[in-house]
Amino acid sequence: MPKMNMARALNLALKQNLASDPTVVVMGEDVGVDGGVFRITKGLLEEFGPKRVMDSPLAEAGIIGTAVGMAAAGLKPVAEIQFSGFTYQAFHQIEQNMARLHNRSRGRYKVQMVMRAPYGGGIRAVEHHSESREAYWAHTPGLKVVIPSGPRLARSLLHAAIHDPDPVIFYEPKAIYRAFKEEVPEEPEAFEIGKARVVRVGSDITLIAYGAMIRPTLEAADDLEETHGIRAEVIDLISIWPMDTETLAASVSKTGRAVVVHEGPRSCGIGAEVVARINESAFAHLEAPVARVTGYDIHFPFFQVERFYLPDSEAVVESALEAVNY
Amino acid sequence: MPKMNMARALNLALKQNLASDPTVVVMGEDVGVDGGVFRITKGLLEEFGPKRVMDSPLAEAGIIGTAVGMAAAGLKPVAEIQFSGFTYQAFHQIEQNMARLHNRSRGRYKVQMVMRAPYGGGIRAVEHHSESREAYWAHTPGLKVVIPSGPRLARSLLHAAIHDPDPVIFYEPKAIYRAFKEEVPEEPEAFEIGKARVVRVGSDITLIAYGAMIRPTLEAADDLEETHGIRAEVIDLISIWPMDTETLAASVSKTGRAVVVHEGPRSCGIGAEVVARINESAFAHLEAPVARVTGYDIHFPFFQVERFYLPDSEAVVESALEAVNY
Amino acid sequence: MPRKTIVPENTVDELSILDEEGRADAELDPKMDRDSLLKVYQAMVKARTLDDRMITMQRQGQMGTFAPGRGQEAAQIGSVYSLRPTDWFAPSYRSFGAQMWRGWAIDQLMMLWDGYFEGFDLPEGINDLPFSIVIGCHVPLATGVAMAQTCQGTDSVVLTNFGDGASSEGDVSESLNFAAVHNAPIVFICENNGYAISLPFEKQTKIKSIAHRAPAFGMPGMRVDGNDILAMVSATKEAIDRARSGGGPTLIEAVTFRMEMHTTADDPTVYRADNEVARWTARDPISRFEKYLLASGVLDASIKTRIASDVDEEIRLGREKFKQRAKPNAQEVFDYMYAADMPPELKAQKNEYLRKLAARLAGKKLTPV
Amino acid sequence: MPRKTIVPENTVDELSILDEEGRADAELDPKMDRDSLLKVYQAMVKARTLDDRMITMQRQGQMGTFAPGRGQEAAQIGSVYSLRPTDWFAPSYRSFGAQMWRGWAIDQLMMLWDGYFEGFDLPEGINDLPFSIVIGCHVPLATGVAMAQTCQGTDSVVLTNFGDGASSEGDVSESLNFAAVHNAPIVFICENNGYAISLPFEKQTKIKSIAHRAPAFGMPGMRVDGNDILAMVSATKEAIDRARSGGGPTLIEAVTFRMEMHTTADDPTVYRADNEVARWTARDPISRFEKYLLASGVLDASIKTRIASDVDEEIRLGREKFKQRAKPNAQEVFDYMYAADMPPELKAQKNEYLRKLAARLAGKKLTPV
Ligand SMILES: Cc1ncc(C[n+]2csc(CCOP(=O)(O)OP(=O)(O)O)c2C)c(N)n1
Ligand SMILES: Cc1ncc(C[n+]2csc(CCOP(=O)(O)OP(=O)(O)O)c2C)c(N)n1
Ligand SMILES: [Mg+2]
Ligand SMILES: [Mg+2]
Repeated sequence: MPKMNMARALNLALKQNLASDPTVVVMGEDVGVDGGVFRITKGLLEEFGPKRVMDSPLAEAGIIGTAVGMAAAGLKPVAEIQFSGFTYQAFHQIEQNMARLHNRSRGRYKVQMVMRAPYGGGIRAVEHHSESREAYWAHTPGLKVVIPSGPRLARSLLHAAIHDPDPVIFYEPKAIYRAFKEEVPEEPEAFEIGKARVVRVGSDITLIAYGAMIRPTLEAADDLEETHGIRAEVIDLISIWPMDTETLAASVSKTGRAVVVHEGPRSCGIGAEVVARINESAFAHLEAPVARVTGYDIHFPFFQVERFYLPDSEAVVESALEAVNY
Repeated sequence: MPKMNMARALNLALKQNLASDPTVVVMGEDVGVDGGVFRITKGLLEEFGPKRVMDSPLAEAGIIGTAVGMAAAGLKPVAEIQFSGFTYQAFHQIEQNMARLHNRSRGRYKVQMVMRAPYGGGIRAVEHHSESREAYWAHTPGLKVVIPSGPRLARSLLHAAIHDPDPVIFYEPKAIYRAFKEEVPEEPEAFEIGKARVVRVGSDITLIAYGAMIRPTLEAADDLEETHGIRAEVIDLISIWPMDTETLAASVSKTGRAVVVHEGPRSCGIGAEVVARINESAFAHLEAPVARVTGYDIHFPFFQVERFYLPDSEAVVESALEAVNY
Repeated sequence: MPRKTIVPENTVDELSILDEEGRADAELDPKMDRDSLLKVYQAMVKARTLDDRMITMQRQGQMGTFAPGRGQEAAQIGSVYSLRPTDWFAPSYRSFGAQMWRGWAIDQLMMLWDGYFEGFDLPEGINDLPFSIVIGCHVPLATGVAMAQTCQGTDSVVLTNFGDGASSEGDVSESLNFAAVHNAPIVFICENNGYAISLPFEKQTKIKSIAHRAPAFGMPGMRVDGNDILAMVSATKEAIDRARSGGGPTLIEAVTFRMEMHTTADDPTVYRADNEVARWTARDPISRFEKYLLASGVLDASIKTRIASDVDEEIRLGREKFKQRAKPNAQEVFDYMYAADMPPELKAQKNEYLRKLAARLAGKKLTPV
Repeated sequence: MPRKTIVPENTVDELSILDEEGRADAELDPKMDRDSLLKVYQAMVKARTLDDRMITMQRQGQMGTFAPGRGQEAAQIGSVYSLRPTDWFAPSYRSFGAQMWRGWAIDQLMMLWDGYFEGFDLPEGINDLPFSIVIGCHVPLATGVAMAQTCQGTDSVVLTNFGDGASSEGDVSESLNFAAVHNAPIVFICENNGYAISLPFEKQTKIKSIAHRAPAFGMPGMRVDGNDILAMVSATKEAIDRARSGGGPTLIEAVTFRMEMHTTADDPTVYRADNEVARWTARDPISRFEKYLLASGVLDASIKTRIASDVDEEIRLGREKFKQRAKPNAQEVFDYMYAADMPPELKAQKNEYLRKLAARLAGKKLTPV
């Protein structure tokens, strides 16, 4: 199996789907000649031509709105928004059309499309380029929201998203586009949207994360084990909505403790929803409050200080110890 | 004290602020000659003229964007979005300018403005006209979000929002614009944004709601007391962000049980945040999982069936009984 | 080098064929055949009659708030007249007349406006989008459908209509641009009915004609007398033909007037004068067309009476059917949320909802599970 | 009644004054005085030199990703030349030259682009908005500032610039419409530099000139040679004067070229040919202006050398200052969130953050509280 980084793995998923399904189209700002500002769509225009890979004018509402129209007409658009901070320009099209057209048309028109966007901090970017607001979409009925944490998963998850008959928000943790490589099989792998993964088995506490936060969370688990003898179970949420409550509940019922980790603002974030679901499904087993290690309710700071801002393994360890010693 | 409904009380707050502060301006679609589709701005154009009360072209991003600009230039705009379902058209202006300009300019430009919008179900309206998505704003750093539950509070809260030096999202529960009257004093009353109110004292369980949901919640409290001998404390959240965690914690520490009620979708809604905060601040006192009585993760149904959809006192009673018998 | 005035590549034409007395410009008259003329006339009468009927129903509490189209019958039916069933129509909410022409049943429209989700069961055999009440937001969608036709190599075209108010929404400008850049087979019809709720066109924008937006985004524009069915048919046909043959998009402004309230929840006397309405009554699209038909012998008093009673009967039947169908179906609010299987949490929510619903419908108290 | 072509009320003028050899049209030459000419020339040289310096710094890891303005010096400095300090300037992110003209210090700009929040400490005494990186989103804001001037009865005007790419965003169209309807005192400058990252103007829109948007929203438009400082000064002055005297908004397209990469993170060789860049090098705004100044005797070799070295020295000093200031200040990320007192939960979050920060800065492990 070839080793590749997440950027390449995503590119592979796009390429294979464009090749196997003539109704798949790719669109967005700079996705054509340029191959995308993160090079995720590199080479696609050359291989599939301008009717399949479309450079869009600079207008996000236009991109999402027209993508929904294409989906209604039977295409399967994969629309890129250059940074998740610009998805707000398309918010109304996402809420009013992408999330609703299938419903509004009582099933007549499927909206089989994917909105890809890089999200999250860690690449020393300017204002608006480091945000994590996946919670907006998890709060919006009609969508599915998924986030990969590494190359192999990214490929199978994007493949699944393109094959899903419903509109999928696909957020890509830009900090790890090129951070590490994994073996990715040539043949597409299946993935069931809606399923979380236990990526490390443990018995003392459950750590829940996704996207770029998986790495510090796994580091924290190592540290907890090595330094404190605490065996943490780590869950990669992957699917933000639907959320795999069952896997969360099973783990916390076993460990009795949990920490949820994400980059986005705390209030009404994914962490709040995780806490609420654990509260509802595993209350009797809880031995400590579920802790949130998250971004704060402030704007993402300018990049010179972002490393102080983002959740790190230390913060996860600290919260885990608090929970264990509660 | 004159008795008036919430629509009149809001109109009074606008009128008094326009009169007392020449920098206050009102803008939005149909707010002028028409007096607003809910008549909240009725008579203002006649009294204060077209430089203070501006009918805007049909473009929500334009309305919010220009309002932020006006605020930067020293005015205090009160911008109306005709229904909260159309605030998404302005989402980017809210997130990128309204919520950020004060921060981005390092305090040089204040964004002392209010975005008013009717929200919620219950008036037999068409698609997009019944939504409750206050959680979007609670998840957006830089804003304040408040919601009144009746005429007198509405007046003082809008007064406080206009006087607040920061951008305030002011959601008006349209179902109760004209549902009941209260005495509203002629003189403006102060209100501290960020404070919840205990609107009924109890000892057995805490019911938390806001906006139009306060009425069914109070009904539920009556029913719980009369039928089941359960004394429920009811908290009107009022300020959605900042959220008065202290008042929530104090109450739940006393009662050990809680139900949170809102109309919006469940996932990542205000309820999730309330659960998370109670979990963090009163875990040791909790004797049952905090229950959520909320809208579902679906589009608000067409109006013939909305009465079956909206949370009602029965649903609150049921969840409260479950919590008490946990 | 010096200063000089430059003009865009595309121009805007103004078109009107019928005058207020129903006399047609002989050269421009599209010379439709008798059957077509009568079919169009009947459709216009039906739209208006249904409007009136539904206003009455609304006043009697038998209908939800809705948006009447009185005065815009020519603009609407003229717009869709030349579409094929396999073409796409993406209507705005005030499009009764056009929707019926496309095959929407009367009972269906009544269901829709009376708050039944079943109202959006789309007619088979035509490619229509369900409208969204959100101003302008269907226009990018329509543009995307048109772009897809190019990708897929079909010869179908898309037609979408929207109001003068909608023209101010960023969505509409973005769509004009996308359509032009992609040379998409789409016809944009702005039904300028003079008002966006209370806002008169003069305050919506500073320009005299929305058609001037066309050359600013790179397509031909037309300003058409929207109360003149012959002009609407001609202009739209020209645009549809151009789109179908690879000539790209067109923006048509149909200049018309909203003769009724914005919706039945609105009171227009607050913001507009009666004499303005009266002025437009003289330009009524139906009576102008009637004069033309009478003069040319296509219509006479007896045909007119027959059409009126046919229309009445059709509406009566539609209303009957509506009454039979109009049963709130609270069971289905979770349906159609996803094309795939419902995710487990949503199934759980659905069960919760159905359990509560059953108790409510049975008039029983909920009991904790 | 028949079909005829109609034109909008406003027209679009094309303006160019200096030719590529630096010869000015005698009639149109704004005939600026010597001091002003040299001041403008120096500002253009400074902008370009700073650009070059910062690219080098970026390559050496001493500067964040930033957006060079090479080739757009005339468009930018010409735009703001006629503004008063009390006028408002709402820049896009690629506005170095204009910002320095307005009084932004070099160290400040370096702080900004190197990711220090302090970079947005706005200069005193002028009304400038901090730019947002979000394309087009500052344009409604600028329009609102202009509308406020009318409400408040000042005679200040607003000038905002944005790119050819930005012209596609709904925000820009909505703003043109608001400004025209409200007759707001604002000048919109679209710096059409041929590209939006990789997208050439021909794919951004189908029209030949963004200035054609002006009559479509109800204001005069101008298409100006943006590499011609005299034309930029003249056109903008005319628009500013009109706005100030109650004549409402203007849209100016400054036709120019982005001679460098989009940002230092971009590789333009992927999407554009060298000969296109070469073609524009011949139209370089600085060398054209230089020829004009040399021919008219305002500039000579020694003044040119002096200016170059003054500029070098200024930038050297700015860079020194930047280096001194460039200390990450992680303490302040909660500051400026609210103008009012920080709400309790945010105070609590701040304490949590500061506690963690202290441990991190001290290289210590966090210990549970
Ligand atoms: C995005 C959005 N903003 C506001 C509204 C509320 N609203 C409904 S109809 C209307 C006026 C529409 O005017 P126009 O586009 O001219 O269409 P008309 O009603 O005249 O047919 C408004 C403001 C809406 N439905 N959607
Ligand atoms: C709303 C939004 N979408 C996308 C981007 C990413 N982006 C940054 S610059 C740019 C191109 C801008 O082109 P143009 O407006 O012509 O300005 P220029 O860079 O040429 O000065 C894009 C797409 C952004 N910053 N904001
Ligand atoms: Mg209208
Ligand atoms: Mg550009």
